[in-house]
Amino acid sequence: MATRTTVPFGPQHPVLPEPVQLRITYEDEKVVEVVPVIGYGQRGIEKACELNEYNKNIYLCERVCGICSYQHSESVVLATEQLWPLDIPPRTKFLRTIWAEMARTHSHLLWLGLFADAFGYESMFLQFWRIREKVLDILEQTAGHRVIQSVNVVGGVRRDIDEAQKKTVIDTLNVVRRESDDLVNVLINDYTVKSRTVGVGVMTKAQAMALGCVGPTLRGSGVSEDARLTKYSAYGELNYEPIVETAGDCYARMKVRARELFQAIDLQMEALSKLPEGEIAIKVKGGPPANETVARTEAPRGELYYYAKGNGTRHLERMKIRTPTFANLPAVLILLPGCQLADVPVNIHSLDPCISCTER
Amino acid sequence: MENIIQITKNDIVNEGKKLLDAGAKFVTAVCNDLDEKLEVTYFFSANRGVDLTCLRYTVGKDEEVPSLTGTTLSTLLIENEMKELFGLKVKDLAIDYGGHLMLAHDSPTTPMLKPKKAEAESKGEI
Amino acid sequence: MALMLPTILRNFFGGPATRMYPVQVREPFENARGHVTFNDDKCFLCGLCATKCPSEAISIDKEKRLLTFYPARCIVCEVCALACPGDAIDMVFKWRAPFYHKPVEVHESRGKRPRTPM
Amino acid sequence: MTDGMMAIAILLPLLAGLVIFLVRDYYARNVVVVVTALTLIANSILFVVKGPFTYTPTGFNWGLVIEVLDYAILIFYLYLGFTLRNWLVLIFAVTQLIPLAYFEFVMKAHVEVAPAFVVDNLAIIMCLVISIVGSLICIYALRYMYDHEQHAHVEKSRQSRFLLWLVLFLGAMNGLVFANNLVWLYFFWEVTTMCSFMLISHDKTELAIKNAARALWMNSTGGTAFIIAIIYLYVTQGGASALSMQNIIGGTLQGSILLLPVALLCYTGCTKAAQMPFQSWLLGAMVAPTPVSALLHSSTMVKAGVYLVLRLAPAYAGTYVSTAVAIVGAFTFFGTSALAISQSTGKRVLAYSTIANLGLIIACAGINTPLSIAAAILLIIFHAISKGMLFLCAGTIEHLIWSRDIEDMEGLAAKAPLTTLITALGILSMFLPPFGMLLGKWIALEAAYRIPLAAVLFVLASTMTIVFWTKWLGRLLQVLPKLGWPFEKLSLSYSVPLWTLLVGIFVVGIGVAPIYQNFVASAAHNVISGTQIFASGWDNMSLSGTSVKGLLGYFPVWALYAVFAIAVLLPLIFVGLKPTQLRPVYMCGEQSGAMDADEYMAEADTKTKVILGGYYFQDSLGEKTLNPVVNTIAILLLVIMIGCGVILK
Amino acid sequence: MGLIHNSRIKSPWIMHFDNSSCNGCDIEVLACLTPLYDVERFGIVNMGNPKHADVLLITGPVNRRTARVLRNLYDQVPGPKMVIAVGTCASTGGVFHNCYNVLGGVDKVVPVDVYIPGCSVRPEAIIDGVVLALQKLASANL
Amino acid sequence: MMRQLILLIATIVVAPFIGGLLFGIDRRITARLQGRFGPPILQPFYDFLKLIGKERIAVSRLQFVWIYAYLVFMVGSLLCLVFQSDFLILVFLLGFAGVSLVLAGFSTKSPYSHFGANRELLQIMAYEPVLLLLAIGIYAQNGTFLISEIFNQSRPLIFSLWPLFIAVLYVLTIKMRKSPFDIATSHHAHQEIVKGVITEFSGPYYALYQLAEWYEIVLVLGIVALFWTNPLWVGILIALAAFLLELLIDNIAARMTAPWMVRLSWTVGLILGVLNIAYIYFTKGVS
Ligand code: NFV
Ligand code: SF4
Ligand code: SF4
Ligand code: SF4
Repeated sequence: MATRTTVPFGPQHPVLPEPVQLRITYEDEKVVEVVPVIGYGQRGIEKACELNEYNKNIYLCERVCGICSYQHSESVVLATEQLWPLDIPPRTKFLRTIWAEMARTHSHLLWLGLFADAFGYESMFLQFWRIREKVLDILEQTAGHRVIQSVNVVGGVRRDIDEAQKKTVIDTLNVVRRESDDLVNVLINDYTVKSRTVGVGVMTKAQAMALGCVGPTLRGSGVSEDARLTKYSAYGELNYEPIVETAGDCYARMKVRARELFQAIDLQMEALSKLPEGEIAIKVKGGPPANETVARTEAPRGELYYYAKGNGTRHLERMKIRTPTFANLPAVLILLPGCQLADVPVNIHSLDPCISCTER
Repeated sequence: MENIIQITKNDIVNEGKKLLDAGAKFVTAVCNDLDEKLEVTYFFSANRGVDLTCLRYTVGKDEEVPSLTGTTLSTLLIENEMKELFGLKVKDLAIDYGGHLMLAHDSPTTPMLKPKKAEAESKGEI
Repeated sequence: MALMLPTILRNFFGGPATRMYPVQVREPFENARGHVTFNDDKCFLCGLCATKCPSEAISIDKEKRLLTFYPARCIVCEVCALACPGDAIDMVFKWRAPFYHKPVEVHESRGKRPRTPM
Repeated sequence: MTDGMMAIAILLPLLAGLVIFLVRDYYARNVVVVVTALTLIANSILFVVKGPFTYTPTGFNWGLVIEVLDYAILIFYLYLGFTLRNWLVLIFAVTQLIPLAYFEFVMKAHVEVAPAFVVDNLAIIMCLVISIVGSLICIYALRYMYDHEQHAHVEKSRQSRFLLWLVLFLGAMNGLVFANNLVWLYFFWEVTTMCSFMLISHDKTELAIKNAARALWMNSTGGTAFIIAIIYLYVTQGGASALSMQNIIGGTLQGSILLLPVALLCYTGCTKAAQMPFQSWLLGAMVAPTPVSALLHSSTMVKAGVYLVLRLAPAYAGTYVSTAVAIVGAFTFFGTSALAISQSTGKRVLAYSTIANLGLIIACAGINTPLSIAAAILLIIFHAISKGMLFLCAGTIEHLIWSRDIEDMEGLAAKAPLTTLITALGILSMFLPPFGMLLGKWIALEAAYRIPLAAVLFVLASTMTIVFWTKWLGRLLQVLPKLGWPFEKLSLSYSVPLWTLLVGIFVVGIGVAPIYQNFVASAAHNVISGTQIFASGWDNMSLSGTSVKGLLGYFPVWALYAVFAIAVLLPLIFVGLKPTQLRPVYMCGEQSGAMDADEYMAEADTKTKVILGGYYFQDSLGEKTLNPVVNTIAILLLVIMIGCGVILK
Repeated sequence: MGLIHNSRIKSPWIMHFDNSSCNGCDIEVLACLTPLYDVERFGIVNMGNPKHADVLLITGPVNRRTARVLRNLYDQVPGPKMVIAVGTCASTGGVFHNCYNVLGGVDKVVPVDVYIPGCSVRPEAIIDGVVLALQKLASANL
Repeated sequence: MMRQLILLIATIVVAPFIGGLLFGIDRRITARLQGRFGPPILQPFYDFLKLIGKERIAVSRLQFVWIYAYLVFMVGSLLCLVFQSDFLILVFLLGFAGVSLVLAGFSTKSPYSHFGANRELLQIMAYEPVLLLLAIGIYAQNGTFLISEIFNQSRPLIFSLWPLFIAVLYVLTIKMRKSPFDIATSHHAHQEIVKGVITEFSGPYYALYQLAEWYEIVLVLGIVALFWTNPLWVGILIALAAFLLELLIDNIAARMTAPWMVRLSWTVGLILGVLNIAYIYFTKGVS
């Protein structure tokens, strides 16, 4: 008796901005089985990293993903610098941190919008993206581009933030904070939003650990873990404590990201006020020595690992990118079964999946 | 990189399980092509993700290696990936994508292995 | 549900936030990476830009003294502009306009190698 | 002439049945069945032409025959109870046998009633339905049983035995609707029960026997109530005259003590009409070969139940029993409609919908206004035709794909376009404007306001009806984009009944106004006013409170048919798709292959078939969840109904 | 016919498909729908389904698996249809030119009407591109 | 007779213009509520004409039959209203229009139109009882289902049937496919089931669907207007106010799920309706 339905969800689907397929089996509208089918975003960047001269990797790895592009470029330069290791000027570290948090702000705003769209709250989606444009504007003013900043180079950064820009950034961030405060307040308290997210897609702490989840997905399940605790770049000099929610459902993950949004703004403010004077880049000669290292940064979606291995030439021996979504993706295997078709987009988006990151 | 523990391929399941039971979290695995052999490194993190531990073993290119998916599903994707990109012969995978997790039918097979470099270099078009 | 009401009413009575793009064009930000242009009088065909370009958008023919630029390949990374010893590449703040057919810009370089070593 | 007509209506089926049983040749048997069927049909038309009359058979002690046979049947039940080791069957056989014996031997009751048969308008309409729809089903059974046995590889053909019961059933039904003497009515009642047992258990599988036994004991509870009612009437109302239906409904009896036996008889009607909580016997009966289901659930058996309740309407008019009957019916309508949504077997859906419609009819009887009675009669007619045809369609489909599962009917439109078309029209006729069923519902709703609770239940139930029909229809018509389907060939024995019934649907649908005016109105009037109708025959009666115009004037039948024709037929003529205009369906960009492929590429680039299952809401509307609740409520309602008969005189 | 032709230009419904892009261009395509750019001014609606689309906005380089998907989607769009390659990747493969799983630009698989360069493209450039495509449609004799 | 013919033709011709215009206004106001500029008011007509001119492609033959039936039944239902015929018939026709749409969705083996069709069915299950209860309410009030009788009454229905009016408002939400009830398909937002039933309708067929929707909105707003028929312009104003209210609600609510919708309309809608009818029943008695 074929009372079950087996159909593809994706690769082209209006709620998925990216190509990924989930082969889902339903009973009525209840999901009973899900098989993720990936490979639509695979380009082969890791291999190309070995073929390229190491400086080009920055521009290539930035384009692993356009949303967390900044974190990728930061990680790739951190990894390369650690091969020597190089001594990076403090101002550079602060600048990198500021941009990283700015990128997080934009990514979280983007996510909050997409998440609202996942349960059909279109006006909310548009409002978040409207605010996000302001963040993109300051990114463009300071780093040179809205999406792909290309501001990191091995040994430093390309651009500086001067006093005038600093003021614009602070002003804009204040506006962003005020406006998102309104919206996040709606998102957290709205009855319709709550009824679509509370108790949906519950992942316990143990499950999250066993699946190796990272980032807000993990923190939404009550685990306080964050790569920023390793104090890379300037995080050692800033006040930072991870944000944790314990419920483990979509609502909790949403709350984590909403609160991180404000935390990111706070971090930027703090970093801007502590910004030390000095050089923004050092000169680098030759290729990285034969060595191996791991660079870990906290991307908007979680911990980003870059494993790099040099061999003394201008080409790297090996570059391995482990993106947060790659670690979070197995979570669909426990989030989806048992939920309703209507909750599939909500659950998927609650992980903040990024296929281009996952598949590289 | 600190904390590299050299093991043999048969110990990986036990050692990995030990670390996981002690509260560590699987991070990722990296495969390196050492021309003759493959070097596989599993990364685990502990202490709020701050400390890293690596388990590393080296195998010949046509040796079979065990899978950690029996212990934790978190290694599912990466082991499938190593299998198809490096030709690492991982056996007993929980879900085996048969070498087509990421690669399509007409993609190059085991593209990450060294000898394939030349092939990929010749590409490039307008 | 009523929580959202103030926001949308504000939107409604505050007028649209839309930038009426083709009619009103916003000035691009200073230092924005828009697209690159080549100054044939300054380029002396050192080839640095071509080797450093991550996406092979520039090719150099030293014999014919031609520099060929493929705008459809350029990822506007500014690497060439920063690397060029002759200051022959300019980053224009405005984005490049779309096209029906992929253009190929062929530049006849006429520049002289500057005295000062790079 | 009346002698002959009555004999043909009641005795010919018995005779023909015996002949069929003895004649072992397939073709000879077919001839006998066809001739009997045609005779019955012609005879029923003769009844219409002749109009109402009363009749008492003479020249033979029929009373004695019936008495003897009564005992024979009951003793047969006893035997069944023993051999099947089914205590319920045994108990309820005893509960009938003892009071009956007491009634006749101890009380030495006189049960002669004159007239023994009353052929009034309602009875004639029933006879028409039984004879026409029932006969067509018998014709259909000829080929069906042949295929059925072929498929099952039966060693020794048992077709003749099957046909015996089938044909006999028609006679019993005719007797039942004509009988005026309650004891005779009871006899025919028991014959139908017995026939149904024989037919349901025909396949002799364990399940079939179990379900047949269930049908038997459930109906026997009704029989018990019947007997008790007879005795009660006899005792309290003083003698045999109380056993005349005409007297019961004619108001000549003592009203206050009448109510309890009437309530009991309503209960009896409910058991036979498979009202909740007795729906399980009818569902169980679905294991039988499809002609059985068709016969039992469209024109006979269950219709006997609603007939009895409808017939008694004036006897309980204006009392709380009436309200209770309405609610019992409406609740069944509601409950079974909900249950039908969770069913994936075609025949079970049909079964639930049958019960639902019977509930509606009983509710109409309970509402007890001229309008609602008219609605009930219209519904009896429309339902018999549509449902009879749908069951036959289900049987045909079953023999095409050898499955009863709705999910397996996917794409049937491409395999068997003709059957699908007929089935689809049949389904549409159940709920679509302008077809008769909807008309009936419309009148029912119009009448239902007298009892708002019933009206609300109607509203909910009719909405759910739409849901399960649409689901099924959708499944039937779901096709891959292929062009050009050849029509399949159907055997004559299948196609004649199907086509006749299909034409019937349209004829009674389009001609509803004259039918109503000429037949239904007077039948309804006849029901309401009991005895005083005879002289007028088919006269154009105006029901109090409504006129034909008032009833049908605003149901724009013709206009609706025009809309229907425009909507469904016009595009069929004009749409001519070229193969180049066909595209594969949207599967997120991963559809594979040609336009009629139902596959997509899934993990590891393998082709995977799309499977589209229906929605069955097992969690909220499944039998497991719903049955305990609805059955409890239904039992309570029945208790209340009978209780009303006791307390509220 | 003139009326219909005019309406075509006033109501281009888009479908956005992401091949294997980096998302950079995709978020900019989405950004076009938001209040600040609001392409609904031009009647542009994001339909998310090839059967309703007139204009395909394709981002990212074609890889070996999405090539099939792209082809399938293109076939399902009823004519007249336009294809716009959004971004450097979609035009030529861009920075991914030497990745083993990348076939190159969108024009390797389906015919492209307009290329929008940039990495990532700005929303304004996307609007320019759509306008350019509509001009092409307007001048075509359909 | 002549007058009726003119009325008939006028309805068929004028209604879609009103409907299209309403949709245009809807899109403009929605855009403004979201801080956007929004499309031209005539945008629906551009869309419609464009769709007419598109290549005709289909996935099945039956598809066309049902979408056409959807249109015709919708028009039939509207005509019932305009000719002030029986309200119950109107509801039945409207219900069957919905069923046609469902069947259109079922008529192909397409996953998402299949989901959409099932959800559309759930929607019917949610709004049909409310409309039928409204019919009974009208009967309770006037003793007949005839719409013409409503026009004959001087006391507007809304005074006695205001609970049902509230219930009808969310029938309006469902019919306009607005949040929180845009579960089967919606005009803008991205849906988990793509476009639901109409996923497979493209070009001219989709245009037919839009046309039917234009009739539908006129019809549904017409039903709302029935609550105040003397004078009619008050009713029309009420309908327009309801229309605006829907736009607001659309923008301040997320999409809810199908079970939630059915549950809501079967509890709140039913309670409102039943109380309303019971009240009239006990105050007025059987008419
Ligand atoms: N996954 C991922 Fe990223 C992030 N955040 C990664 O490094 O988005 Ni595209
Ligand atoms: S001078 Fe500048 S533009 Fe000319 S080749 Fe050298 S780097 Fe390139
Ligand atoms: S901007 Fe970057 S991609 Fe473009 S030509 Fe220069 S180096 Fe190449
Ligand atoms: S063109 Fe650039 S921004 Fe756009 S998808 Fe390609 S890499 Fe990403």
